[in-house]
Amino acid sequence: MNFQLFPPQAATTAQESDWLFWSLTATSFLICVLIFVPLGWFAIKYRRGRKVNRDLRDFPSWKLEVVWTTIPLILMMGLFAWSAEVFFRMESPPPGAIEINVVGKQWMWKLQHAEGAREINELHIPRGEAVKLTMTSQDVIHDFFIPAFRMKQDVVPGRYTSEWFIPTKTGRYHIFCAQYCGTSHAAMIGWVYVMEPQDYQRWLSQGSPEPMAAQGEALFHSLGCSGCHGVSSKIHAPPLEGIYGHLVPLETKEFVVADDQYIRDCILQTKPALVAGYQKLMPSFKGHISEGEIMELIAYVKSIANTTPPEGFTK
Amino acid sequence: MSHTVVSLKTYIATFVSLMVLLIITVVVAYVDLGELNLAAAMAIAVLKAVLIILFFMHIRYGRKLTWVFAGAGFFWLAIMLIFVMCDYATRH
Amino acid sequence: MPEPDAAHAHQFESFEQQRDADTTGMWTFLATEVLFFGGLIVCYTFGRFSFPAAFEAASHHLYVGYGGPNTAILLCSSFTMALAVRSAQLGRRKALVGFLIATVLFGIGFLVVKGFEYHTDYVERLVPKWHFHWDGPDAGHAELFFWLYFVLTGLHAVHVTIGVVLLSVVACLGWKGKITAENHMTAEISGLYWHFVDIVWVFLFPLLYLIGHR
Amino acid sequence: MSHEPENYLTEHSVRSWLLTTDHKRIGILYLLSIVVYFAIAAAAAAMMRLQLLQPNNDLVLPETYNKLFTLHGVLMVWFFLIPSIPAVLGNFVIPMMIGARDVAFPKLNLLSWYLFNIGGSCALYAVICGGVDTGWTFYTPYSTTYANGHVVTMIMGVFIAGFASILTGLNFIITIHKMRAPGMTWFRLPLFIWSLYSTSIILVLATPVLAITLLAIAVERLWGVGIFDPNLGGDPVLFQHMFWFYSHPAVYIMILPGMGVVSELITCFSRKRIFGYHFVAFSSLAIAIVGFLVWGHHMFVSSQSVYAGMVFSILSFIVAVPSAIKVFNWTATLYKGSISYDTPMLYAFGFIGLFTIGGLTGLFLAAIAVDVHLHDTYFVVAHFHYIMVGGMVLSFMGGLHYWWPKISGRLYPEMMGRVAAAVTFIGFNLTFFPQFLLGYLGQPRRYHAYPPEFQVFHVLSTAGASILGVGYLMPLIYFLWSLKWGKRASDNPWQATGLEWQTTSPPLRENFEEIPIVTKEPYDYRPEDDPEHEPQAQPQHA
Ligand code: HEA
Ligand code: HEA
Ligand code: HEC
Ligand code: CUA
Ligand SMILES: [Cu+2]
Repeated sequence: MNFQLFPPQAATTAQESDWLFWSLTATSFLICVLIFVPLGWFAIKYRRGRKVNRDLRDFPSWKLEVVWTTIPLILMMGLFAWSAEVFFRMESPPPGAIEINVVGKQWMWKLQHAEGAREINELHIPRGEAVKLTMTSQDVIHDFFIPAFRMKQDVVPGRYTSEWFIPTKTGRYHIFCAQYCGTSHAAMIGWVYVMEPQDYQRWLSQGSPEPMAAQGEALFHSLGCSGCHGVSSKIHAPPLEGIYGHLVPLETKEFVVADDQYIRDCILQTKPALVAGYQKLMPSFKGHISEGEIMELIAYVKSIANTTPPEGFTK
Repeated sequence: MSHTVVSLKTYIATFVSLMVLLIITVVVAYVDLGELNLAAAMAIAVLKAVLIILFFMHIRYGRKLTWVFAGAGFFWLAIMLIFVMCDYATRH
Repeated sequence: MPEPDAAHAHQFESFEQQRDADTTGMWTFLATEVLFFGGLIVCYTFGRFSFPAAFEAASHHLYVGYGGPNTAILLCSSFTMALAVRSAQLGRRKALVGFLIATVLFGIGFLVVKGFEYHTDYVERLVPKWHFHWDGPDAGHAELFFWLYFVLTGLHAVHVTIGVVLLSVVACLGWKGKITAENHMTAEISGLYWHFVDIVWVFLFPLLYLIGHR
Repeated sequence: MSHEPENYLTEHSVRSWLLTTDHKRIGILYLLSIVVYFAIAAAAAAMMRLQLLQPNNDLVLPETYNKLFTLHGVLMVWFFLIPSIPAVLGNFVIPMMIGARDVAFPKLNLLSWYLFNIGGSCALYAVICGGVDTGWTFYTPYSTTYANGHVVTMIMGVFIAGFASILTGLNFIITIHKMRAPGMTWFRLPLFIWSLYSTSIILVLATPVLAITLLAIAVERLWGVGIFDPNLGGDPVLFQHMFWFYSHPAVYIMILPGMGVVSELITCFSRKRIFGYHFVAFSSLAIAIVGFLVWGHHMFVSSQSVYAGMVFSILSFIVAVPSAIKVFNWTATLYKGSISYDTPMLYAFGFIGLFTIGGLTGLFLAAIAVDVHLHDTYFVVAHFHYIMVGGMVLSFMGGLHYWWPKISGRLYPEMMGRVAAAVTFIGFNLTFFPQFLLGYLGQPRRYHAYPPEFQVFHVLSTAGASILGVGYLMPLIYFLWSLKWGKRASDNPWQATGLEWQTTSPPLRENFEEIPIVTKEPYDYRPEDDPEHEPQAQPQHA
């Protein structure tokens, strides 16, 4: 039986989170002392039958009330500010992070690196580099939890959520599903392998997989997207070159940013309104396409974000 | 609770105002005011509700306590609406 | 132990106290009702905010020709209800019963109109899941609108039905002379309930029927 | 019992109990019901703890484990803890404390008990038919689309029990407003009344939202249309908002009454006026109101917006202030008191200690960045057991011991009481303290199996649970024993000031021969010359 008292600390977030955690512990300990010591002292000193001075006149009660209302309040605002600051950073991934897609389903994790490598219930990442996970679920809500990184985020169906971290120590760490998701919730676990960057590169190129965008491009043709969105198409459909990350005008005179969620909503036809100037021609691919394939298509659309539509397109 | 008997006139006035407001709200709905349509519709609905509560339900003649009780439900509903919608409005 | 006299229940000291307790109790109950419907209103607001186009388009399929007159009917019923309470306060037995019956009839009228409307909705294939067809974009969210429409109006109709039964009972009591100028709490309290049901509709009408016409 | 003066227990027929509208009898009926639900839920806890003895134990199937914690959570929350102090002790003592003959609506009170048990039967029926495995939180889309079992039946049970809660809350609010004896002004109310008044506000304003939310789930599950399922265009996070809009305030339903009891106990057993009466009274109201604004702290990692998360985080810190005020005032009350260590007081001490720890760990969870790590781990489990078991259950036990002489007319065996309190305290800490460490290590909740390195803490926890179980069983036995063999209680065995102690033990059918007239504030104890005290009221014709 091996025994651990504290979890390993293997990411920058873990350090920040722990600082806060232990400061909270210290504060709490102090508060406990401040309360329990007088409590115990009074309890003993003023126990019944003991002859002590019980005269209570001139007790500055309201001053005390003010003191023990404001001091905790100030203390708590401090703790809040600190934790909010840390949280804000936890929620803002740096640009240029390694992108990995995660699909949760009852009861396994399917992951795919932008470079194309796929894994199940395992995550290989390099030490010292920022990694960003884009996650969705195929069925119920799950939660991708890595205790060694002090990091978790719900994985919600119908939506992309993300988490990011910079691993600091090589090794093998737990992945848990931390949102109850049914019978084998406890079996929806896995391992993160933090590797030296060069080992990671070697690992990535094993079996030389195609990058996600390339796989997405293949899908773009095989699913028939190119039949409408391609240059030679006779159907009046918008070109997808250069839309990713830009504003798209809708028929409701509003604009939306073409992000992952938007493209997903287009493919499944759950988006709120048509693109301005186009008809409702695009079929819904709901049920004909998996979450992983949608992510590949998105990777493709993203990969052509900096290109312009070929000649012949009128937008 | 007071047992004030409210005069017929008050009741009739209230009723007539309610009917007029009903007509206004329908008419306004067919005029394009952009975002204001919703605001107008809700403002009129609130006005109607207030009239009913004040006169038909005798709050106007009741005690402060009854005011509080009548207001509490709506106040808490507002809390729920505002906080939930703040979440949706500030996503991304 | 003092024998409780007939006028007020044993736990109270006076009739005045009982009357106060009853009315305040009713108001408290109505506060719970506000939040009961309120939960659905939050769902509605979420939908309206997130999928405005679909909701407006869907709302367009409801007939103001049903909803408008029905609002008028309920407002009339509130008016007669208020007059019924007034008659009770003044001890006018016949007027009380008359106004109560009028209120009940308005209530039934509302339900009948609602019934026809539901039928129309069915014919036009607007019933989510069982009988639904949608041509415009975003059928899923339009279906959500109709889901909310049926749940909200359905719950409201249940409340109207309860009110109709309640007021019929009160009318009987009034007829038997159980409601007097001194003791008109039953009428007053059922009146509060009825007005509340009316208020709910006052909000439902614009939210459901009037958002898609511009 | 013919030689005894007639009291509320005199009549014996089953009919007289089942059709009673006497608030005291309804309190007892509630007591009997919740003991049954508690026993079932505790048995489920025992099974869970045994399963967790080993990392990959196969004592129960995974499905069964999931059904066990759902059963445990649902019964403990809605069928034990929420009605515990309010519906049992509150029903029993509120009218007496404020000098009334009964609650404002005795028939609704009885109806509430029936609804409660119909709801409970529904829930148990769902369990007998095969159980429900959603967890007490019923998260969508799992509960609406994927879960096995009789979710709708279970939901209906909770739905119906919700109406029982609403009726109780409504009754208390009106009773406290309208039924006070002459002279019983707001600031002469015992603090127990203030806390239950605040609790009732929550019961009345939050429960309807739970009801409608559950109804929406039922509709969605039965007919596959709804607003919470992303596949149907809805949003599961909306469900979480609506659920927690109820359920966070509901956790204050599960602590405010306990705080009220402790305020009574601390003053009585230190024979001192409460320190800072107004602060303690208003902090209850503050908790009830601000408590409505923090629900999103259960959703920090649910994908709600970052800004919403921050707002909910800061409000969660703020809501701790009124709790802090209470703890400090209780401590100050002891100063220069004349403290005795009867069983109720031991429980009150236990409450203060464990509630403080539970509350402070709540602040860890409210610190949004730390919650990212701790959310849905055993840290949360430990947090809420510290408050709910260490806080509320201990104060319920304290209150039950305190009022037992009044309720039954008998004294419980004092020595046994003290031993049981100590056993409970020790067992409790052994059960739940290791869970904080487990949670920090990363052990997620709702896991029937876990990595071997967590085992030590789980074994400690199970060992603690068996001690804790003994701590619960002892009072059960000696309370029953005392009904027949206990010493007869005098009218006021604790020399307390409250009005409930100025009638006979057990009380008369309508509580008082004559409605008392209240002449002073509560808690006029005299520590200098104990056990002197001034009762709160004079009889009318004294
Ligand atoms: C009776 C029940 C009860 C009570 C009273 C509380 C009280 C509090 N709770 Fe708790 N909580 C639960 C029951 C309760 N909770 C339950 C059941 C869950 C899990 C639900 C589930 O998912 O199944 C939960 C979960 C929960 C979470 C979500 C965790 C997660 O899932 O990620 C959070 C996060 O903020 C939280 C915070 C708090 C806070 C800040 C308080 C505060 O009110 C505490 C205030 C008290 C104190 C702070 C102590 C006394 C004060 C002092 C001694 C003064 C000195 C203090 C300072 C100077 C700071 N609770
Ligand atoms: C009022 C509230 C209340 C109370 C009193 C308790 C009491 C207890 N709870 Fe409960 N608990 C909850 C409310 C409560 N719980 C809630 C809301 C959840 C969340 C559910 C969810 O996730 O949906 C939860 C979840 C929960 C879990 C987490 C399950 C999981 O996530 O996998 C655990 C695990 O240890 C646990 C343990 C206990 C124990 C040991 C007790 C003890 O106090 C019980 C002690 C009693 C006995 C042990 C039985 C009698 C004793 C014997 C018969 C002697 C023999 C016993 C042994 C040999 C063990 N509870
Ligand atoms: C039958 C023709 C057709 C097919 C097949 C088709 N689309 Fe479309 N698509 C359209 C039309 C027409 C529009 C513009 C109207 C609208 O908004 O729906 C559109 C819009 C889009 C948009 C939004 C473009 C913008 O400018 O905002 C994206 C992204 C998109 N489609 C991606 C895809 C993908 C990926 C596939 C394949 C899986 C696909 N489409 C298949 C016709 C089609
Ligand atoms: Cu997936 Cu729990
Ligand atoms: Cu909470």
